[in-house]
Amino acid sequence: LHQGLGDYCEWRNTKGGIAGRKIKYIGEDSGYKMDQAMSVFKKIMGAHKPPVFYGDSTAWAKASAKEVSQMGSVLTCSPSFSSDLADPKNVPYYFMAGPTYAAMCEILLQYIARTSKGANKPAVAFVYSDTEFGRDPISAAKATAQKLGIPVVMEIVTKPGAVDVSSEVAKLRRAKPDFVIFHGYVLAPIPEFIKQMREAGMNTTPMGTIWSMDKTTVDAMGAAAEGWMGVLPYRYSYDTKDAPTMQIIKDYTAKARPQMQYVPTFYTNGWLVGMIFSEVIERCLKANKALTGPNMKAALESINDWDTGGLTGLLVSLKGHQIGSGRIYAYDAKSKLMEPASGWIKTA
Amino acid sequence: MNAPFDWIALAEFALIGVFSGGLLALIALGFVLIYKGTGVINFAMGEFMMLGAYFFYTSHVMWKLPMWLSLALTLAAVAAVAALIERAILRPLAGQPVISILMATIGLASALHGVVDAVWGGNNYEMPPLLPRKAFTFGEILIPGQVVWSFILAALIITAFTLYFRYSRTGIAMRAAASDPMTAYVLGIDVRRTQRLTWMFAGVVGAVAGIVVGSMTSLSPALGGAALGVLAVIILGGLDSIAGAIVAGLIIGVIESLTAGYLGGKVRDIVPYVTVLLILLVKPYGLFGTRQIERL
Amino acid sequence: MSEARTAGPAALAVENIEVVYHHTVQVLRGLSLTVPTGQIVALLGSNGAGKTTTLKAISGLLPMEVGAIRGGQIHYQGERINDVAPHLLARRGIGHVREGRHVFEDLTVDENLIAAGSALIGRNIKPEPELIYEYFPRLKERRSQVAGYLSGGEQQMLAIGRALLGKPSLMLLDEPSLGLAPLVVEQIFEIIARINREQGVSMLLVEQNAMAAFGIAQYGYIMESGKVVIDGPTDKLVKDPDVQRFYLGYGEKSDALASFRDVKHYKRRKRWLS
Amino acid sequence: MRIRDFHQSYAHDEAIWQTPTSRLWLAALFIALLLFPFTANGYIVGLACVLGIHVIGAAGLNIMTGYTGLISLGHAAFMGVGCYTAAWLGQRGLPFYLTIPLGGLVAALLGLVVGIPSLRIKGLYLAVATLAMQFILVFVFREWESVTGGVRGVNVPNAELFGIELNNDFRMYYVIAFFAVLLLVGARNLFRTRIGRAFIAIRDKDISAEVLGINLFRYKLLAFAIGSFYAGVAGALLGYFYRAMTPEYFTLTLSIFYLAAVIVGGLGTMLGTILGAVFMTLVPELLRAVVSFIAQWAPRAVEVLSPMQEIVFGLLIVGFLVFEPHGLVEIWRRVRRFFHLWPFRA
Amino acid sequence: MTDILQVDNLSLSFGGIRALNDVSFTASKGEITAIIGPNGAGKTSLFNSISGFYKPDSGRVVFEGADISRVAAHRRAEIGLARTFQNVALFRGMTVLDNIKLGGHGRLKSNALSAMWYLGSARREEMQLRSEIERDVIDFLEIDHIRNQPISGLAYGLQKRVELARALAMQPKILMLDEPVAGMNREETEDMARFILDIQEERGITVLLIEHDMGMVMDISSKVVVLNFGEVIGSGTPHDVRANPEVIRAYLGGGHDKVVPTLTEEAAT
Ligand SMILES: Nc1ncnc2c1ncn2[C@@H]1O[C@H](COP(=O)(O)OP(=O)(O)OP(=O)(O)O)[C@@H](O)[C@H]1O
Ligand SMILES: Nc1ncnc2c1ncn2[C@@H]1O[C@H](COP(=O)(O)OP(=O)(O)OP(=O)(O)O)[C@@H](O)[C@H]1O
Ligand SMILES: [Mg+2]
Ligand SMILES: [Mg+2]
Repeated sequence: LHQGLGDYCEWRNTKGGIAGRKIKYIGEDSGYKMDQAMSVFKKIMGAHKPPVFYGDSTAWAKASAKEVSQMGSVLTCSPSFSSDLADPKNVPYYFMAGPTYAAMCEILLQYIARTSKGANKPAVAFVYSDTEFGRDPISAAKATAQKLGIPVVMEIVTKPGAVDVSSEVAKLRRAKPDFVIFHGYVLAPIPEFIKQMREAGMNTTPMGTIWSMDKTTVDAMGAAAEGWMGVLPYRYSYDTKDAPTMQIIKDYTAKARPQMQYVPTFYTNGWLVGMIFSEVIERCLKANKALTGPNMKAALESINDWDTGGLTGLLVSLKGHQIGSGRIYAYDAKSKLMEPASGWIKTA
Repeated sequence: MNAPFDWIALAEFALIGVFSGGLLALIALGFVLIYKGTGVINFAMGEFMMLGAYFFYTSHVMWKLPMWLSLALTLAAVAAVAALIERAILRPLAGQPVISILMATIGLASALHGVVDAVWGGNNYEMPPLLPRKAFTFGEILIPGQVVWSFILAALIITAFTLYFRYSRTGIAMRAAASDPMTAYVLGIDVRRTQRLTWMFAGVVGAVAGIVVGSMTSLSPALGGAALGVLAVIILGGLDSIAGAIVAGLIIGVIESLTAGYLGGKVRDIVPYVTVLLILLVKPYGLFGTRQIERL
Repeated sequence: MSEARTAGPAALAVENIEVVYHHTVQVLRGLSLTVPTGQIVALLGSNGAGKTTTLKAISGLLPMEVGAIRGGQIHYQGERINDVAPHLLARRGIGHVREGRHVFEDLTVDENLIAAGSALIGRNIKPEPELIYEYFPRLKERRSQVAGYLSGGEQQMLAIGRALLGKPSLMLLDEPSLGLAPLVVEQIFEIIARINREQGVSMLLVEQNAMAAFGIAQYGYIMESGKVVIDGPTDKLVKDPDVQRFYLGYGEKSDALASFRDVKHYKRRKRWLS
Repeated sequence: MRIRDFHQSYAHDEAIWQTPTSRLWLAALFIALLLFPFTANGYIVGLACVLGIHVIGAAGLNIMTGYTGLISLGHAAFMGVGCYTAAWLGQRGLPFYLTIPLGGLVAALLGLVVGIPSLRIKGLYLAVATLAMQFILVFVFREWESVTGGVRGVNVPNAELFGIELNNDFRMYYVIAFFAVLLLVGARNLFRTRIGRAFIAIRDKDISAEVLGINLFRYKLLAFAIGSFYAGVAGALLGYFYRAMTPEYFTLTLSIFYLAAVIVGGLGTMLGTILGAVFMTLVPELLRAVVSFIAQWAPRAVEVLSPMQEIVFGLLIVGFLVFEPHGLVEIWRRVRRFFHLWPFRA
Repeated sequence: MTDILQVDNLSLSFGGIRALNDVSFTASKGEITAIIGPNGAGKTSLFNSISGFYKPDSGRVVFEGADISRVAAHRRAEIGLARTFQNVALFRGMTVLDNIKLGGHGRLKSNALSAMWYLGSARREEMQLRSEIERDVIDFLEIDHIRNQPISGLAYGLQKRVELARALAMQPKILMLDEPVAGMNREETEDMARFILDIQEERGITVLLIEHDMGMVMDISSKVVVLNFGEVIGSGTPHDVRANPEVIRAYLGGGHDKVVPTLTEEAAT
């Protein structure tokens, strides 16, 4: 994660920094523990007073939100795409470099609605983990499904690392959905679900969201990857056509991290965050404004139809503190890669 | 789900529960062995499972050794690790209060978890299926193959251990050494050996359970968490009862499956604990736990 | 002491041992005693004199309680056994019946005996539970009962039976009469004497019940504060006025048992030495 | 070097701080506590705040587990109860000096309820029962959204005293230090009286304690209540300190952290509680400092920090138990003995 | 001579084992009553039932004229029933002094709040207890030198004495002693016997005594109750009991004292 952001900063510094100023990157590990994340945050804020901060998780982002708005001096971001956080009013100094989880589900549902022909819309089931991450988009997604006329036939909650999913599959088997949207997991138990659904003779397409879409994750699914599809707001690194930034990343990593064969989603996310941070700072500096929270917020919201160099498919607007677009990819058994299954879809 | 009550679904959930209870019982067996041997709950059980799964993955998938050889190597390796742990940690702690030993196993769990994380990384790996996956169907009822086979495997292992502890001299000596090591010593029992054996057995049981669980899900450092869920089983059955582990394993299996089926996954993990609390109120030593004789 | 020694190496010879617990507390201070082969030797002494410690030192249990032999020698059948592990000593024929019985409470009587069979490992002898049941018919009736529910006397029988199953040539008995009813004490002592007679087992018998111990032992030692203060053949010891007064409970005039009511306050707390 | 003390009265014999020297040290410590935030930077003060909270929490657990022998694996959940109570009351306008004790009180009440089975359930069975409680309470924290904010967490309003908003670590430090000192002194006193003795008796052998006139039911409940009260206060303070809380904070990991602190420090001693809490709080920080230091040359070091932390945490605990089973307090005593006798004996 | 304690038809069983079967006896105020019987006869169980640790299946325990069968164990301790235990049950985590102070628990009143601040009342009653114990117990039993020692490491005989001290600190009306001289030699037995006699004679405390040392039992008790298999098989003065053939058959055996008779005669000559 921090590789992408850190590398971006270094790269940017070799290119002269932001408006002539160098970026200082400070990384600390929090072990994904909330209290540690908070103490790292406090420590870094106290010691370095940076204008921008990239935290580690949803829990951190939420816990720190209040403090951040009180401080009014730092713009924050994290790998969380939690729907609550794309909220310029209540969480003014936070943005995300992608669509919210709800928006991702919306993209999936739009795709489903689009692909079906007849009057009977395909049935959908949601399987999500009992975490904040998992629960986040579900109610919004159900509303979207209703709007699009897609019946939601089953909703299954599991614990994140569920071992035994036989009973859940038995339930799914009875509900007979055409699509199952998995959210709130990285990998397990998705493959087991897929395998068991197949063994039970179900003809259902499994779908996932951003963190289950990385190539390494899909590779780890093994045989279960077949038929897997899902939404990703970025390009894969093997897709450098029309994506000059991806080329830059590849060139850079080829030099800096020779052992890295493939640029993971995390990395792309970090890089993109770095780009946005820099863009915001640059806009502030150009307008000769101090790097205060409100100024940075304004700069952030002024980003519109901005070109990410192809990391995202469409031009980007950060008005809503998120990037509301993404594309459906499906696993291709021949190339063993995720290949685009749709064009870029924008959320409503 | 608004249709008339689906009896077949009920039967299916119950059956799935019974069969997956076998695996719970197997993991519980690992706990019970250590409890009988050392009088403590081994919180590192999940890490034994993890080690088993990772060793097996390494030898079978990465080194491409044949299945049986990988299995043998894995069990030997985990047993060796367990023996080492017994020697380095448990033996020096003999005689310390239970809570200290308990804490030591927690510390051990943390360290092992860290080691696995450091050596294999936090990534997920896909394990090849170990048990036949072909589903069993009984009319409308469908039960995943590996669930049934894991049940059979667990039943075999548990039976073997039960017979061993009841009838073999070493087994009886192990029980004796557990209940009073000093006396066992003066009767010619090599207590250190029996304690080492206890840990090695628990390691082997854990490793088998870990491989099975790993082959059913993917392999990640989260795998060890499965063991924590089994605490409900061992308490329900009684910490020191192998029979209790089996019965409670099946009960909890069915409860979990039914709650997952009818109440949803949110409560699935809570219901066993609620059940256990309620049962403890009535039977403070679980269903089959030996009542500690309290005399003045 | 030499008068107790017979030909050949003694079953047990303890020479000048010093024992320390936790590296600090010295309990034995140069204790010596000898158990001639085939004889019963009694070891007496007040509470905390170190009798149990002596037995633990012999059977190798000290390290289990953070104790250590700091000086001196222990010879068993002529071989030095200071540092031999307890289970190996048991397999070489030292049977220790610990103070307080210590039966395996959750095991049945039979299983208790099976567990004790470990002492025969490497000796090519078959365990003979039937022999034990012959000495202790009461145990046979309860052979499939859990030992925790046996009466105190039965537990003591089981504890002795267990040690006997290992075909010991030397038995260490630690207060076999502790907490037992007079009738049972009598029975147990009879059996101990019989085992000694019939199996030729040498015995070191620690007892508080001096009368009973002297009744079956040939030689006796009395220890205080970690060393032997008096020793001699039992028939001589019972005539010693101090022994009579302090261990057998005779009155001032040494002619009959004194009444407790006559014990005066000033008589409290006095010892042989110091 | 100090020579043996003679006591003129039983009262003097029973005093905690018997010698003038020890009283002097106490005063010095007190002043140091007061002045400390002026000398340290923000990060250190923040750390001190967390430390104070951990000391309170650990003291509660030590009363329950170390002194009374009731092993609890659910301490964190009671902190959660205190935290959510304080947050809820705070949102309704109650001042912090009421919400914090009330948070403790509600936790104590719940502790009473949880304590009821402890009369029959013992040892490891009780440990697992408290573990079950831990899971169940966290479940409640996650699901009872109207009070706890569910998985999204809850905001805790700023503490305010005489119109001053205690909105930074510097100010919170004094609040936390106040409660920590108060509760530690309370705990220390408790064990000079019949109640403390009853607790220890219950730990050592509860059934004989009962026959000696100790109402087991009442005292086990009391131990649970006091322990949970401390946890509740610690949780409430934590809420005010972080100003926002999610259920993820109060998981088993934290319960284990406290258990580790209590054991590493020394079961059944208050000094051990402090030492243990300090140790367990500082070690991860230190480790992180070391790693970021190393990271200057080997940037990858940061990536292995997480597993390293786990390994070090685990090995520390195991090492302590193996090499110093009586905890830090024993080391402390040895050091003190050394200086008492010095220079006459090394 | 009034009966301070009366046990009526107590019965108690554990699973299949009948530990007590219709046991009745009385103890006179200020006297020493001994309870003897073979191992497993139910003596300790009888004590446990009197002190409230076991709940008998049927029967009554009457103390000073009041039926206390339904009174909780800790309350019985408070109203004057104190005891020692067959297997020393001292609290190893406390010093000797604290162990003894624990005996005074029931008489103190401080609650958790006053205790935590060690305020007036709590402090005063602690001090009072301390001086009481020093005067009435520690000096009397001659254990002042070990006052501040931890229990572990104390010689067994001293541990038994500390247990007695703790029971005395309860200021009991009845003192129940479960095998106070087991494992002691003659000399130590004499010391303990002297203490027991002093407690009875000088303080007028009623003593119930379980003991296998017939020499001591027959010598110091004024009444002996014999149990066998949970039933009373005889009771009366030591002299009567010693001659009771059933008692001889079930318990005493050939020798009337814990003496092997042949030796006694030989030694006396
Ligand atoms: N494990 C131990 N650690 C420390 N001290 C011990 C230990 N075991 C015994 N002691 C001490 O050693 C001394 C002798 O104890 P030992 O048990 O050998 O005496 P004994 O003669 O058998 O007495 P008794 O008649 O009570 O059985 C006692 O003062 C006792 O406190
Ligand atoms: N808690 C218990 N659970 C089961 N059985 C018990 C319990 N307590 C006592 N017993 C049984 O009740 C019977 C009487 O035991 P008790 O301890 O009262 O005997 P005792 O007369 O004190 O014997 P001793 O002289 O050996 O101390 C025994 O058979 C014993 O096994
Ligand atoms: Mg002894
Ligand atoms: Mg008894």
